[in-house]
Amino acid sequence: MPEDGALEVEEVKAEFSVSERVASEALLVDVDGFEGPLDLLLVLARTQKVDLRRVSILQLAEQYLAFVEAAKKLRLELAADYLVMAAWLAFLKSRLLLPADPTEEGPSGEDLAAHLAFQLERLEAMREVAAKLMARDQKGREFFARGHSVDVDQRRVVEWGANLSDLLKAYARVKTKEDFKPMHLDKRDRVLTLEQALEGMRALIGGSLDWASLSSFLPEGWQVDPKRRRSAMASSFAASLELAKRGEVELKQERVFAPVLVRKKARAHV
Amino acid sequence: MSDIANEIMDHASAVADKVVGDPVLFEAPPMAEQERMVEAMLFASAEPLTSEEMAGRMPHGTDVAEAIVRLRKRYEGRGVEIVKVGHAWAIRTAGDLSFLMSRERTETRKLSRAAIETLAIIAYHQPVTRAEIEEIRGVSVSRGTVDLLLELDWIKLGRRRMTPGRPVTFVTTQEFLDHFGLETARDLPGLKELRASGLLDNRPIGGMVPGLEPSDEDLLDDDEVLDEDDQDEMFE
Amino acid sequence: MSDIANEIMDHASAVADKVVGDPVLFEAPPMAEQERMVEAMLFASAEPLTSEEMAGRMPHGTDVAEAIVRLRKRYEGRGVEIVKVGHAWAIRTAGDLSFLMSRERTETRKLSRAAIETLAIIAYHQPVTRAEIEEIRGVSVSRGTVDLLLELDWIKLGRRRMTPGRPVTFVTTQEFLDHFGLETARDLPGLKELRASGLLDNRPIGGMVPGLEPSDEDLLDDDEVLDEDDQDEMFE
Repeated sequence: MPEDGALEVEEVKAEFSVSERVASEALLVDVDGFEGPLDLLLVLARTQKVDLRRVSILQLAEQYLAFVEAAKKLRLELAADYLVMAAWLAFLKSRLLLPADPTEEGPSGEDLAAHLAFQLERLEAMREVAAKLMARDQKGREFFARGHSVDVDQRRVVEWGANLSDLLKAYARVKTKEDFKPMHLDKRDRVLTLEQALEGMRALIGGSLDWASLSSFLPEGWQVDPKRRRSAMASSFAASLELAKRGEVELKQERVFAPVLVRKKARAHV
Repeated sequence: MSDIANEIMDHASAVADKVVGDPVLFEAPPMAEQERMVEAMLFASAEPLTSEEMAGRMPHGTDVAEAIVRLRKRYEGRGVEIVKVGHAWAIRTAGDLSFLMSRERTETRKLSRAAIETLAIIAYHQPVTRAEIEEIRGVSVSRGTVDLLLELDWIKLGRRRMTPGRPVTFVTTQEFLDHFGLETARDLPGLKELRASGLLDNRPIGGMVPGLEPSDEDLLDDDEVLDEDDQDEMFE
Repeated sequence: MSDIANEIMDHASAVADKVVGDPVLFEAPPMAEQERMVEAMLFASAEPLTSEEMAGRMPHGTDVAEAIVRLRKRYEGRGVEIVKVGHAWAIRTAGDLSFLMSRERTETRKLSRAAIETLAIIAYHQPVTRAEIEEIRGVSVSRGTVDLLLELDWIKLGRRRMTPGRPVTFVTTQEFLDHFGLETARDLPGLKELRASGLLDNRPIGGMVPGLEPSDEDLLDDDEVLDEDDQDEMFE
């Protein structure tokens, strides 16, 4: 193994192609010309003139270390990651050269070397496909989009959604609300009081024992106007309940929503 | 590092220069090819192109005028046309398809509660005055609500009511029947059916005051009844 | 009691079905006409259009897919072509006519080697995290490189990786496909060979080879992006 790093660099460089030599000289002046230590390793690996899969990682490690040595001699500032890589490669080199220590944990030197080879191969593969990609026909270069594109103007159309179900429910809601709207007591003439209803019903129920609809007990003048009718109906219903409680009348309803029927209660039951 | 992409670009433009520049090596391409060229140029250009401009970019010996004539014929009746703009040529959308160039974004919005309730009342009670609607809903009906329903063509003005003030009435339209899939407004179910069908909220109160339940028939013609009530509440 | 309300409801939905499905009410235009429409829309747009976008602007009942198939055939070998770009369609000039387009050619910014390689790594490894890109290239990815690719609209943020730290990933865009004339990312040159060789496999090294220190100018603040990403999970 050559001791003199500079000499090794010379040897390495001798194997470079002209363009690679130009590139590596550029490195010595400006290490940033390389895209990181892996890129440098790839360039060095190519100098071995073998398929990347068969590249000697040990030799590569030595090439790299010699390169770094040479750079140091030229007092070039190397970026930290180049030095980190150098340290790691020195470690790898010792792993590869020394017999495996069974007490040592972690991957073997061969594993590490294999992974580095994989990384180099992968980087090279990505470079190749990148070149293929860039070599494709490109928009604005080989093929073109419409030059006179027409802007599509956006017209906003609001569609008011309502279906029959919404309509029916709305009506039912209105009617239900209407049925149970609190009585407005502001217009006294529109409200039949409970007293008035009781009085009227007592008078009408008289002697008849036949069932009669509650609505037939509404006083005169309270049957047409819906508001008056509503009020009279409510009061009469309340009055009939009151009378039923007192045992004076009986109430029945054939079924839900059917008219409420009222009749005078037979005395025998009292 | 050599940049393969750039190399290729350089190469490509070198070839291109040659193609454009060398009249000897390259015979005029066949007419079909010239048509393709005109087609591509007209497509890619932001501005209309004159025959001269196109000829200047095409290989020597091409007959742009003829290529345009053929291309124009080829596009006859298609979705786009070759049109003359001043002394230049352009590809433009066929006039009858201009409607495709505007995108209608349809937003479906729920009709407001006030609007749907007002509509429902009009549907069930038509012809109905505004005051009557207000009486039934228990709140005033905003002008916007009525306007929206008119605009949707779901309601229209009916006859004036022959009562003092001669208030206008509202009725539903054919469009309303179409939208809601009804044959006639009489098809609208009564409250009883609504309740029975479960469409109504399950409120227990429904049957508590049975006498107040309007019958089906009531729904459509209680406007008479309302008349007496509304003499002082005129529309507007 | 017969349930009128339900009957009416059934009727209403039957009518609705009819409106959508009835060929008498809304007859789809003939295929030749549909072809014209698609043609007009594709010609008018510089950007690729999806079938859905086109269908949304066309009359009901049209078969955009079929219209495209026919149109594509019609334009085979012409000066412009119908090309597929991801899930969308576009018209582009034929590649062999690029020499005519000197006027339209836009001077594309010369991409750095880092940008080209980063783009390729994203394209072939997508979705890929920044750390993975750095591992492949062996250098840190500068913010400028990613910014440039984002600005060109060639890459975008993908879903977060479900690994500790939930790193963001990068994927290529429709514009990327359009720019490089690719139907899908599966058509990337050499992709099959790369896959077969195992070079696209993710082989975690766990610090075997000197890794990169997390860069100072950390590209994306994770928390920042989290918000963006959570709002917008449809990145694909």
